[in-house]
Amino acid sequence: MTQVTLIQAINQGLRQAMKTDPDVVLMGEDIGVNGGVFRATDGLYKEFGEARVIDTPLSENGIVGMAIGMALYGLKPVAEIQFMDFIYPAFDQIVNEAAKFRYRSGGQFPCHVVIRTPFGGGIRGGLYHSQSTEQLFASTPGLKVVIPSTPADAKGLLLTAIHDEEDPVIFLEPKRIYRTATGEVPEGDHRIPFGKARVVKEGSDVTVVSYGAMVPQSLQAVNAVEKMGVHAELIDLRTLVPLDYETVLRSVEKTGRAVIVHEASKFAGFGAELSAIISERALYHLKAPILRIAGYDTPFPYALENLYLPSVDRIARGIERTATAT
Amino acid sequence: MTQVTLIQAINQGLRQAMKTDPDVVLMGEDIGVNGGVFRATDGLYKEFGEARVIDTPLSENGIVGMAIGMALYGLKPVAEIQFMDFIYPAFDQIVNEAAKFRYRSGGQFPCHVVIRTPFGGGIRGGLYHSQSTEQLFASTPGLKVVIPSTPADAKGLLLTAIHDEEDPVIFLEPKRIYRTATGEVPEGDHRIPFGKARVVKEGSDVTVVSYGAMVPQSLQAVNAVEKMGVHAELIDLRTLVPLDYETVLRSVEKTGRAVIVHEASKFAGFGAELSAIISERALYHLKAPILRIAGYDTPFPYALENLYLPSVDRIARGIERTATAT
Amino acid sequence: MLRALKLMVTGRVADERSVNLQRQGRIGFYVQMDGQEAAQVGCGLALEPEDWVVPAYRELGVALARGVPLQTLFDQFYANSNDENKGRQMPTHYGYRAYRYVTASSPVGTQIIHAVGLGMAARYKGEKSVTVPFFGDGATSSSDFHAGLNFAGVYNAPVVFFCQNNGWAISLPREKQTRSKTLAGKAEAYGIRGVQVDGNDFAAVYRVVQEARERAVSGEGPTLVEALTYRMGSHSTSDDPTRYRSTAEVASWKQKDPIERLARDLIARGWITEDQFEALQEAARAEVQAAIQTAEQTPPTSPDTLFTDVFKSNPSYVEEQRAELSELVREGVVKP
Amino acid sequence: MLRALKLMVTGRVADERSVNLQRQGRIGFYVQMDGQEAAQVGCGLALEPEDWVVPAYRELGVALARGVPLQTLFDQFYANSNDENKGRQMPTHYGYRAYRYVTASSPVGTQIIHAVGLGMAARYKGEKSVTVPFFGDGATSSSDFHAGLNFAGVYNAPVVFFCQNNGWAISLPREKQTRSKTLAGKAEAYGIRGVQVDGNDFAAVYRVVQEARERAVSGEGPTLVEALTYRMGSHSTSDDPTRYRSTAEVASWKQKDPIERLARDLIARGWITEDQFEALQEAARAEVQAAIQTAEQTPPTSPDTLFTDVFKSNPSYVEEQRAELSELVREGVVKP
Ligand SMILES: Cc1ncc(C[n+]2csc(CCOP(=O)(O)OP(=O)(O)O)c2C)c(N)n1
Ligand SMILES: Cc1ncc(C[n+]2csc(CCOP(=O)(O)OP(=O)(O)O)c2C)c(N)n1
Ligand SMILES: [Mg+2]
Ligand SMILES: [Mg+2]
Repeated sequence: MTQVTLIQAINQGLRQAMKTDPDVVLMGEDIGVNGGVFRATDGLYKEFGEARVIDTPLSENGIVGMAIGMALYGLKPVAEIQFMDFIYPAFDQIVNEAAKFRYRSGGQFPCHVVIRTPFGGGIRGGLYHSQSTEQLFASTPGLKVVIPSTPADAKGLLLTAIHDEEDPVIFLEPKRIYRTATGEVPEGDHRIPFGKARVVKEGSDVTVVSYGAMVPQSLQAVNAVEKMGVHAELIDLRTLVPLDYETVLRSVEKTGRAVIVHEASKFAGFGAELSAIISERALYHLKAPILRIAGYDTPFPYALENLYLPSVDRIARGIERTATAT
Repeated sequence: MTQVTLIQAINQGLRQAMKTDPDVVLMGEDIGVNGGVFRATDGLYKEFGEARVIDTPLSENGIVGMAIGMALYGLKPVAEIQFMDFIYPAFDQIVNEAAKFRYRSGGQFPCHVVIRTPFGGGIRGGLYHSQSTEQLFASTPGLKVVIPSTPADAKGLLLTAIHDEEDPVIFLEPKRIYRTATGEVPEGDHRIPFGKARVVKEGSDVTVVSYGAMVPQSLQAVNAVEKMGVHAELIDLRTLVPLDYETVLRSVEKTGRAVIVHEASKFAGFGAELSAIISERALYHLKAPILRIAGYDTPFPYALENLYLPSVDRIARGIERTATAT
Repeated sequence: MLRALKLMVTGRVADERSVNLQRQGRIGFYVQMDGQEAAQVGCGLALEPEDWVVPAYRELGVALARGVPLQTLFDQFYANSNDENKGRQMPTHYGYRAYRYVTASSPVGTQIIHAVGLGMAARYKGEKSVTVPFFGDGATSSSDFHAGLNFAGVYNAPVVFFCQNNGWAISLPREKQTRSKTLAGKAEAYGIRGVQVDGNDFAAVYRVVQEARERAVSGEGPTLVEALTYRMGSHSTSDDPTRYRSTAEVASWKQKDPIERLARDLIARGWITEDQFEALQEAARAEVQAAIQTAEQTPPTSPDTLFTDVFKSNPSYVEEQRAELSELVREGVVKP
Repeated sequence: MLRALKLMVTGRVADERSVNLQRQGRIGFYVQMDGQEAAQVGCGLALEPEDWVVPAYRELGVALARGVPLQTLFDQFYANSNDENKGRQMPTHYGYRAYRYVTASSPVGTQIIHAVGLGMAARYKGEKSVTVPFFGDGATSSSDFHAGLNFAGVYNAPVVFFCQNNGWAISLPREKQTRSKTLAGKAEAYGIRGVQVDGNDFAAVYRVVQEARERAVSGEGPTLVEALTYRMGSHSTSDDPTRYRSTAEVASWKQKDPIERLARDLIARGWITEDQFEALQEAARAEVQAAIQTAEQTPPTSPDTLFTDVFKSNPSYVEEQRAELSELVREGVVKP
């Protein structure tokens, strides 16, 4: 095993899947000759050819709709949307078609498409290259939603999405840590099951629940408060759907306190579901109000993104206050 | 004042707005000669002509995009999407354009479009004529989201949306009660401010929060449990954004118990935000876990919609259990 | 030809009965093809079993031409426990994998781009087949029409786009849907072939589709077929067409009824007699009646199916809801 | 013509400097128009002050032709406190109501349909103006292109669709974007007029747009103009074009540089001298340098603007967040 970055892990995962199964095909804008604007598909066009690495016209509904058609046939298409901010022209195809095909056909037409897209801020991308709108997909029955935060998880979850799941998967890649998150990644056919959260660090005073680029950010905060004597347990959800709320509840039952961290806007964001499920199922364990640390309820800014995004210090302060609230 | 139905109240509201202000124009599929598939625009084409009541081609992104263009100029377009289930082709225009125009232009280009659409189940409409996906819009900063449950509110909120608000408004009409909700509606220019919930019925034992077609449903349930000695307070939110959480919190501080009722799917639905905000801000008042009564986490069914939708009995049972939980 | 006539007649009778069943509250919302039988059966019969059909909600004639049994269809209209689509959708929104007939949805146009993906997948797997999306004049304004034709052009996909221009998209006449001279002409914007055909002429439709199919299969590219026809009935059972179109217009198209036309033609050629045509109609009525009876006697969809097919397997919290509902049903709190 | 040359040169210089500023980390992501100056300035100058411009992200030449001051633009690139768009977007995503120049977004194509609504609104209010959406070859595949041209046809909207076909949509060449012979030809699918023009010929573009403008204003309908040009630089500062296109191709277009072409032409006609052309470039450099200096000396966007313009006025809970952030900034927990 060698140290690779998150984006390299994705690239390895795609290559691995294509080698294993000829039914895996890729499509998206600039993914062919150019290898993707983030290089997720680097080298694959050359290796697998244009029938399997399909450069598409500028049409996200076209990309996803074509992928759905291929999935109806029985292929395993993996579509790339260049930025999550540009996924909305395909929204109808995703929520009305992909999410509902298995259901509406009584199981006759499963719709196994994997839709990969880079998301999140922190790259000075402004309003349209920074969005985190995972709640739109997580709240739609019929879609699975995956968000890795390490290279190993990225590859493992991606291979599970492609090989084991037979349902539409929205695979969100935290682009801010594409190159900064590095780590060892198992060679070959490495898979991580959906619905199993990862306890990043154990602790007894307060539970911190997060995902994506906010996981390393939260870990820094957890390490910072440790110096102040606060022992926080950090959970990386890995998949929002299916949600491993058991791991979250087990932790909160132990700590009695919960902090939720995501960079998406707070109001009606995914943190709301986490907060609701915790209070509904562990009310009598709660020693303090649950705290949601999130992006503010504004569109994503450009000049001021550092204020908008939960910073390590903002998270640390929230953890510390929640841990000590009486 | 005469008794009118909810759909008639909408029609009156539109007529009133068009009479008051020549800048109000309507657009949508079948809204002209046909008067809308639910007759919301009945008679308006004849009265105001085709320059102001615009029948459009079958393109929701076209409808909303054209409305946005008119709003950028300074008109007050009111677009109809025939069913909420068909709003997604316009999703990009709504969340990336309408919601962000004021922000991205530093206030130079406000985007005052009103988008009306019938939503919700209970009409045997199946998967694609029944959806409630208000959380998609409520979770998008920059959009206001309105859901009336009575004819008077429908007209009053609509006129406020058109005349007073200068931001994009998603105006969701509970079609199940289009013709069954009747009531007196003030003549002329009747307005109801956004962000003021309505206490439908006062009570001291448990707070029930709802909106749209679930309000009359919940009221029946509240009346039913009253016979069992449970006094529930019923709140109709009227607008999800801006949310009048103060009224909700005040009630929960009094009752110590909360039940949230909506017909949208439960997981990451709008009820999650309500539950989160209540537990976060009134934790020490809570005598029992908050209960969310909602549609199940499946696509909307056809044959089994009566099982999917919260029934009066299901709501009553939930209220009663929450009121008596110890 | 005789087979075509039989299918068209069966479809007409099934439609008429279904509209009545809806009026009587025995089935839900219904969409009839009334007037479009030649276009649908003509296209359907020109296809091979290995071809894929990706329909909209009005394609009864295509389903019959593919061989889907009447009983199967009425089980769907009744959303009973034999419905292979498990009672999940309103009548006329069905699909059957065995017939390579994809389950339809209501959103207009979405299937057009699916067809391109399906066609490309079939080609990738070495199949010699075409994929045929069905859609109306209104659907040509949709985003997925634009993407579908554009992608098909770029990838030279083995697809025959079959547009039934029935003059109306609910209340919007074709001329107000788009200012293009013809719909077939839109093909050029995507560098593909476009053909207009009299959609009420069974044989003409059959020929045009067969030719387009051959071209597609042999790699000569996709075709957009515009079949000129007319929706003689209402848009759906929720629609009142007298609000937006003249009875004169309807009457003039009644003269061009595709079934009458084919029957007259066959009688003139001596392939069938007037009596045989009568008998054929009678047989269709009996067949439809039998299917209705069986469908009505079949038990309804089971409550538990609410939770199947959301995913291959459900997350734990969805299973909890399933258990909750079972309890509610058991205790009589909710009634199916 | 001289004015045109001056604008084109100023634009080129501003672009070159901005790309360097980005490389030095002094401004963010930048998109240059390099090579498209004649198309942009030609179209921009053919419009009247009462016309509306609805740009994409690459329209520096249009902004300059509309009269937007260089200083205003550099204030946006620096997202400083003088930026009228309040530092909300990356460089080149700007707009100025005073110039009837709508604030651009990144999503490709969305503005095309806005233009139709704007044009119809202006007509409804009795204005004699046109609205001009700007977009690239890639955008012709977008849903809003399809809706925009279709709606414009149906409503005969006073719009001139200005497509700069610069050969590439990031790494996808025009031939793989769509199989249609020309982009102008797509107009026919919507029953409107389409014209192709040499986009590197300032005068030709000017004439074609002026004519299209007149037709639109006088009710003769919309036009789709395809200006054939070339993106000589990278797609954006994040792009490396050597991965997907040949240096020979770029070199051949270098020969057709629109600024050189116009300058040579004016010199040949004796309207300016070689020295004057030099001086003009020198002046542009000085002007750009001054704008940069001022922009750099202007204070940054104030933290409090994070919360303005979400709505006309904020819900209480957003105001609470604003207060929270003020506190965090005051206490040094977060730094702008
Ligand atoms: C995306 C979408 N928008 C609106 C509707 C409502 N609707 C149902 S059918 C229809 C008209 C379709 O016309 P056309 O494509 O010509 O097909 P036809 O019904 O005539 O067969 C409309 C507007 C819908 N189903 N989907
Ligand atoms: C909806 C959408 N999809 C993808 C992108 C990413 N993207 C930005 S520019 C671009 C290519 C645009 O090409 P074209 O329309 O020809 O304009 P040009 O950049 O050549 O001026 C792409 C794919 C985007 N901005 N918006
Ligand atoms: Mg039609
Ligand atoms: Mg281009």
